[in-house]
Amino acid sequence: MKISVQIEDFDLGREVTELRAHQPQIGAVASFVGLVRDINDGSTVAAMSLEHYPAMTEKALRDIAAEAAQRWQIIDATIIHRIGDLYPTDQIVLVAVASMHRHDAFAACEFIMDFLKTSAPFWKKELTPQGARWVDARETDETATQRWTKPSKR
Amino acid sequence: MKISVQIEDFDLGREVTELRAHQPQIGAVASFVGLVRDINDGSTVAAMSLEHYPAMTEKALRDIAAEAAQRWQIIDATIIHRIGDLYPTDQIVLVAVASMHRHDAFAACEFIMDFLKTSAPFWKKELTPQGARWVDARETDETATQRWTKPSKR
Amino acid sequence: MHIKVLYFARLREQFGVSEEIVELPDGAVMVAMLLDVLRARGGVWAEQLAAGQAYRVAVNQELADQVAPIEAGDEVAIFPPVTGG
Amino acid sequence: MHIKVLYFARLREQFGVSEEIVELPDGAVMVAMLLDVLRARGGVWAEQLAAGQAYRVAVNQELADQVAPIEAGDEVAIFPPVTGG
Repeated sequence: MKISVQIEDFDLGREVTELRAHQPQIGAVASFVGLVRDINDGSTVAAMSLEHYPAMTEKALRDIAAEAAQRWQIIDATIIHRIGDLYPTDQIVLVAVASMHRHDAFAACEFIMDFLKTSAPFWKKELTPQGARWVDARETDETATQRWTKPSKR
Repeated sequence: MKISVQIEDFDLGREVTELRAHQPQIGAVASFVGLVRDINDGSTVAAMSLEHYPAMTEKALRDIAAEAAQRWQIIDATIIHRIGDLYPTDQIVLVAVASMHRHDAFAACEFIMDFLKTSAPFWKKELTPQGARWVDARETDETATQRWTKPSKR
Repeated sequence: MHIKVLYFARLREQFGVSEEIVELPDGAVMVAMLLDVLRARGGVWAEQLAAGQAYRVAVNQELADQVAPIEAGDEVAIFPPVTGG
Repeated sequence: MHIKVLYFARLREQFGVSEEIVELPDGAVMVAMLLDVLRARGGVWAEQLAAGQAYRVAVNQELADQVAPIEAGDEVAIFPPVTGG
């Protein structure tokens, strides 16, 4: 399990290659990349600053990944979240999950993203023409998390 | 929309970079890579051969992608499926979907994979110590497709 | 009328043919009638295309059911359930 | 007893402090009691930590609710709902 909170950018292709290395039982890799959009809530975004709670962040991500590993058959996972100053089209977050079969990889990847959005201590501040503003949490993110409280069934 | 049926391998990182190019409104890219496993249904797999129905394949993939674009807000998508001889750890299929928000990207990506599994004309033949065998369709793939017949709701 | 019929994967191997031209009566014809003609050959044809066997039919590269119409010049493909991805 | 309290993001800016040591009565203490002490400062503290305001509390780097126990040496963090990803 690779968990990293970093200022530097990441390379999706290289991360997935490393996740898969020497694991010929892997049949499926689902991955997600979150990006800085140039427009959010109707305003042009010139830049974004990501603050976090250093002592808690990695632990929170590790707990989310461990919970996903309890719920689905996963072989390995990678979570990378960037901090610091980011600009439109920059990569913010990567979640990649390897498993034998695709349903586990998809479900675990989406689960990790949903919980990261509501329980990993990151905060975004956007620079817009109207000034700097802290991004508000979205209610849809809470809703997305809550749908996982029931066991996932096909 | 990039649809490709090819013998050659593909590069996940490069494909996602091309999918994202010049689209600063993209906030989310979900992707899936399917791989040849060294063991399937209890037998060691030494090699796999992928046959398809050339006149139909690309059209079937395009129809699936178009259906996904009807159901979710997606900005662009890439589907690549390989044919010919493949070996354990080789990449078989790539589906990548770009959208503004993550739920659309995840749902469309999984939808495309589920329908590809039941309606794109590819057939796998495996070489095992017991000889060559055509892979049987899995009932779980039919079930996975059927769950999309109801409109997707959060 | 003449219909071009294609077979793929396991069925192609079992029938020992990948493509043929099948002669059908002119006029309104359904997929089911083509299947009857093929089954009437007996042997592996009757067996593999029997009711209850899992196979799929495409007419002009689109998945079709037994009552789908076919006409002169159409391309019909018969194949096992797909297993790509 | 002394509790280390951290603030993040919007709350850090509004309180004008990122970290402080808060003095609480010894013994069994809950998160709610720390919040009462902070609200008693009035002004932006009373306002931002009022019932109905959206904020989260972590005790020793784990999300916690109002009845979670805290003891000497614990690290408590107070922050807005998270917005990463």
